[in-house]
Amino acid sequence: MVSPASADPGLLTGFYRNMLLVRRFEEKVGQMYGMGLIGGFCHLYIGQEAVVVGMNAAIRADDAVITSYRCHAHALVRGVTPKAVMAELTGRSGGISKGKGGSMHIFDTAHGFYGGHGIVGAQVPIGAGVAFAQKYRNTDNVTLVFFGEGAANQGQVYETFNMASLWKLPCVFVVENNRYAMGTAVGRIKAGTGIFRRGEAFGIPGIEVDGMDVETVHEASKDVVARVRGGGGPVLVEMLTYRYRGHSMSDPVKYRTRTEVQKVREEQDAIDQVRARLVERGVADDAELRRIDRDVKEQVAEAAEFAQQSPEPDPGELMTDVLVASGDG
Amino acid sequence: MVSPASADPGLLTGFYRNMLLVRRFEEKVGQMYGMGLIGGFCHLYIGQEAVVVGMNAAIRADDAVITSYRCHAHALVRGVTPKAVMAELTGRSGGISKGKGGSMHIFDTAHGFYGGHGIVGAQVPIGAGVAFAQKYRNTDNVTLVFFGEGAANQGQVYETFNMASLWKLPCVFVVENNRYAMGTAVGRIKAGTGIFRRGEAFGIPGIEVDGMDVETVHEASKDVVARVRGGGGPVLVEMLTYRYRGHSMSDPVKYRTRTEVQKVREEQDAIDQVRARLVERGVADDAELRRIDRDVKEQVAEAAEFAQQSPEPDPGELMTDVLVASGDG
Amino acid sequence: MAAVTVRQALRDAMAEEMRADERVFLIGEEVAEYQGAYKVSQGLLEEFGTARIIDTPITEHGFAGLAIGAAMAGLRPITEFMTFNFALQAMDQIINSAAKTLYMSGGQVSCPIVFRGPNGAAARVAAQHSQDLASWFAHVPGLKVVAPFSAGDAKGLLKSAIRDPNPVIFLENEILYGATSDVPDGDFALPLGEAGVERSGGDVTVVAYSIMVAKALEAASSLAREGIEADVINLRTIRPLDTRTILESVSRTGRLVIVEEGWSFAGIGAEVAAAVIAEGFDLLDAPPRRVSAADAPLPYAANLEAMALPRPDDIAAAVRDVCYTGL
Amino acid sequence: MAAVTVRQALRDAMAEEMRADERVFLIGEEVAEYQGAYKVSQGLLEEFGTARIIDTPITEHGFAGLAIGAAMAGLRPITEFMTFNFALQAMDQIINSAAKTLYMSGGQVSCPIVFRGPNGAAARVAAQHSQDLASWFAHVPGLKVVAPFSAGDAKGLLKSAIRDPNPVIFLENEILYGATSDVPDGDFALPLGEAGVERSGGDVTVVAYSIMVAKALEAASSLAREGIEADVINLRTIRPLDTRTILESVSRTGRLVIVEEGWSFAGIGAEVAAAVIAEGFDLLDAPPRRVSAADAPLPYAANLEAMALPRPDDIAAAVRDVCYTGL
Ligand SMILES: Cc1ncc(C[n+]2csc(CCOP(=O)(O)OP(=O)(O)O)c2C)c(N)n1
Ligand SMILES: Cc1ncc(C[n+]2csc(CCOP(=O)(O)OP(=O)(O)O)c2C)c(N)n1
Ligand SMILES: [Mg+2]
Ligand SMILES: [Mg+2]
Repeated sequence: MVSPASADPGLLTGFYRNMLLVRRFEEKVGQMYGMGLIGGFCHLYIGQEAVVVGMNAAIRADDAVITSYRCHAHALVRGVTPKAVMAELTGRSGGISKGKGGSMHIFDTAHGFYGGHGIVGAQVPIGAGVAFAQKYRNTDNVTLVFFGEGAANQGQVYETFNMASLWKLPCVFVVENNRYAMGTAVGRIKAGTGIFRRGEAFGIPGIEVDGMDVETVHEASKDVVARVRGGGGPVLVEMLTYRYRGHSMSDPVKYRTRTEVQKVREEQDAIDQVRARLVERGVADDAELRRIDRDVKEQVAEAAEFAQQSPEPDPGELMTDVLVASGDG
Repeated sequence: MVSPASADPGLLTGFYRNMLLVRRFEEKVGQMYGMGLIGGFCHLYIGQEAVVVGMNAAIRADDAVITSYRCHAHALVRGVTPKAVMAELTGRSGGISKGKGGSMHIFDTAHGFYGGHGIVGAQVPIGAGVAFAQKYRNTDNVTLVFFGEGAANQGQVYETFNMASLWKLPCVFVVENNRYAMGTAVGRIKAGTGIFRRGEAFGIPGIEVDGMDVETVHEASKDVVARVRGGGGPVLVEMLTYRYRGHSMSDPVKYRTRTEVQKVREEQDAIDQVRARLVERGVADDAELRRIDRDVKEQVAEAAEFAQQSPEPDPGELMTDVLVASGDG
Repeated sequence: MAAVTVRQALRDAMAEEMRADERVFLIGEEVAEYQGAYKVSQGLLEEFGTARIIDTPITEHGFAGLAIGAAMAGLRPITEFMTFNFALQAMDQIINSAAKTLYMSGGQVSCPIVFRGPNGAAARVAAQHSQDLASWFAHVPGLKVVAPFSAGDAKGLLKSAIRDPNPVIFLENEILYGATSDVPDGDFALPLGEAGVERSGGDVTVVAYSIMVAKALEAASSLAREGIEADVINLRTIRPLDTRTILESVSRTGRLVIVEEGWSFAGIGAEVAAAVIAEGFDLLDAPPRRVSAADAPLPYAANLEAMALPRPDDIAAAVRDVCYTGL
Repeated sequence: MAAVTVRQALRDAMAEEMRADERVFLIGEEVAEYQGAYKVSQGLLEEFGTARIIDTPITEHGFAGLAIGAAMAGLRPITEFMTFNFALQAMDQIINSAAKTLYMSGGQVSCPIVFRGPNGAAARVAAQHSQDLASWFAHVPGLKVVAPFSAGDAKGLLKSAIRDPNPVIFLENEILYGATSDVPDGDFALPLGEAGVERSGGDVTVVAYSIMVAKALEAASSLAREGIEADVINLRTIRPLDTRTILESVSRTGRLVIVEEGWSFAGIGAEVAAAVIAEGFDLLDAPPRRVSAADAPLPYAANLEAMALPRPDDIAAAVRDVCYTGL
């Protein structure tokens, strides 16, 4: 574990800024959904910010990331602009996918982000395939494959563990255990031990990490990524985290108490923890923190503005991108 | 483990007779396939006899069994007549399924035998469902769910482990590890530990058993079945066995040496082991053994005869059994 | 008669059949404590308890196979897919195990199971959550395929599906869950395999299923203002297909339009058109027209989604076409 | 020109494309050391090594998803299903990931992958190993669907499929693997989307694909003895469907018979019939006839299996029917 002193102050400030960006962005998404500007299924990442921010800091720009429908944050930390993500959510031509995919399906290959997958578990073998390509090309890249603790029961996950282990693929399997799969508390649908141990029988070592502490996430991830990048084969990381909001915007959240949520917010909030450390370590004063908050708010406001101004896709887009015109390939 | 002395002599003779029946039956199937009397995919059980004979002796007539396409032996030990099985293989009206299913799809619900499944792994969740029904009806029955070591990589197996463990279903998962999945040696497509440990992370205890020794199989199975019948939840048993013949009748078997096969035949053959013990323990003399051999040969000859004399199914059968006529249900 | 929502009608059908037959149970994701992702199983856990209302992990392949095994062992599972898109993970068990085992076992092993859940597009849920699987399932012998439109359909057909000794694919529609219509009181069941005539016109036959029946009826009333009176046939059951009712109507109208929410290539429209032509070629005064989804994955953008799915205007235009009034 | 087997032609197509493009690799069960369950990948391991000829565990869902991911990352996987029946386990990945991602990503993420293997019935392998999945795949936008008949088709179409930037479902036929025919020398590729005319008659149009082309040709020669000369069209590509070639023939013959090995309900026959009627109603002198498999799972018994699959006599009877010589 990292001793506070050893942590690079610039890094910590960056963590703070990124986590705040994700949270403010998602809060704005929630508002806009309420205003009817965003439709369909929409899953917010609020509460889990430390996981993606800490892990992303442990990989390189040319590495790859893939996740589920709960994908806004993963796209943002990879470097997709808030405007391009938000306009995708409003279904406008300025969206990263011209508004054709929406909230669950953000992709940006330019930033090594492979989506954005709506079918639970599907990104796991696909992500291993991205890692397969990295190895096939003899690169030293790695792929972070994110999935939920509910998805961790999917059979394709174990088929993938077996192949990834057999072929020593450079992928990190990251279970974001936010304690709920839709309305189902993890204990109700998962038998046996901790999820991080479910790779052992396939020869995949696993670790459990406090996913609410971005520095812990980052330190643990650096070690894991180094091992995987070095050809050590896949590793399974279980990030213990928590989702503050409903599963999606249409979830009334009757399956847990407000106090349960309050307790986590008060005792473990990833952003509060870092804010406190920044002050306590004298890295940033209130003025500096206010400045970051203001910047982030502005960024998000601009994104929201852009996402509403951007025109709907051209009607001609209905029939494009069904197939790649031969030759383009 | 059983000490030879403690073994019931009648039981051992029964084991011998049943294993011999399976082997002679399968040898005859091989001949008839060569003569063109049996078609399609046909998978022989020769070499693995101790597994199904020993396990079947550990369950009751009202329990259930399900397996893959390699199913002739499982049907025979459940009590399906050699005639009904053989006529199914020749595709005649006297077959257990009127010749409509063939070698891979033997079923006999009257004997609690649920097939006979051609898709690798499919019988695993189905078998758990049979166990689910046993529990739903508050019976104390159990279901033996057989599958190969190749099938053990299938995702649906792990989805089933999770549910069976969560719901404490009365099923015994039996991996018949005959060392090859078609042409693939187990080590080439299986990462990690022994298969018997692949249930642990789901809370399913596993054991490894010498599947070439029918008494060992029987003793181990009695304990496992007692635990499962008592409501202890599922158990995973890995039976270490060996297939002497090709994967199916169309397999040239280029992936292993004759000497490898010879060595197992000479040192571990399940039937030779029991024959030796019968004599050594003075349970049966040569005359008795010859009598059993003769009986079994006769039974198989009659089955072969019946399977060739039985007429082809009535053309009208083509369109029956597609749906159950409402009302029949 | 009482006016209830489709959601309520489905719930009542399950509750009544579960009271009448204790072999019947409900299994799926979020069906118990959450009361159903779309609240279709509201109150069932409270009435029937955890032994018969069963929450599963998110493992469609596994729990579909498990339910099939339970059915083969004599129980009567109702298996809910949160949406039918997820049934793609269970397709092998549905086709190779549920649909084929009766035949392979020479009639020994039946599989009395209902697979139900919302099928097709909802609102803005994009390509992976919007597929209409009707033609896929209907292609396969050994399955029955049902697609209710009204609350009466929902209750009457679901009760028959649960009682049916065969595997039945029961395709609901999320947008229709809240729609209200009259349902006869008491033990009301509708036979599988019989279409309903929702409107009698005589100038043209419009065949539709599920939510497309509503679009067809909308189109029919606007066409009526132009003096075109349409028969609107609600298929209710897609397999077995009630060609008799369709042909009877076509014999009077000579003109046929088939409306489906799904893709046209080898779709239900293709089958209905081919079947009518095979049996009623001489009845037709014009080539049948198919109205289907745009031949693309469903887009998220509001304007594109609206264009992608059949609208009443598209149906009206097709009708004018076959009536030549378009010329 | 050299006479080679379909098996050899497929092998050569893969070997040539692998030599030309090192992004191309082969993955599947028993494709490497065993040289393919049906020996289609004979010698490829020796030439290309374990990095490009990859044996997988028996996990279709997983390895299909993995290959799709590799394709999204820019490689060109050829994914072999030992038979397409097993693709049912991988259906979610093929449809929801391979076919839809290009669209959902607004054109960013393409998936240049070939899924290939034997499709449909072999000899006596019964219901779970004999399904023709042509109409299922052809139903879905975002996929191309190819079904070669001759060795030339096999080589020319597979090379084009491997070069195609889209997911291509390549449906082979086990019984045809050993069939021999001429293949042009050199780098021979056939464009996807173009049907071939195997026989020119003029009295009737018979449309078929895969092994049914052989049955159609058999029927055609016996019909010729009766004075009925048939056009026999080999679809080659099922999606996109070459309606132009079909309509051109029908415009001369006025009569259409479609032959498919699969089930008829919402099958390829239904689509071809509906498409021809939509675009060529006035060209037809008789209702198109569909010749398909018996509407049942495929039985094992030799006599029942023979009855279940379309025979030349069934095709000839249908032709006489549409030519009214049956009356
Ligand atoms: C195969 C499949 N089944 C069901 C669903 C519906 N569904 C979407 S998200 C979800 C819960 C997933 O929970 P988890 O894996 O823990 O991820 P989280 O949402 O908590 O991030 C379910 C059941 C789906 N999208 N795909
Ligand atoms: C899903 C699926 N994939 C592939 C096959 C083809 N196949 C039939 S048996 C077999 C090998 C299975 O090996 P194992 O599970 O060890 O059982 P064994 O044959 O040794 O008894 C394969 C690959 C199939 N039937 N189903
Ligand atoms: Mg979760
Ligand atoms: Mg094996």
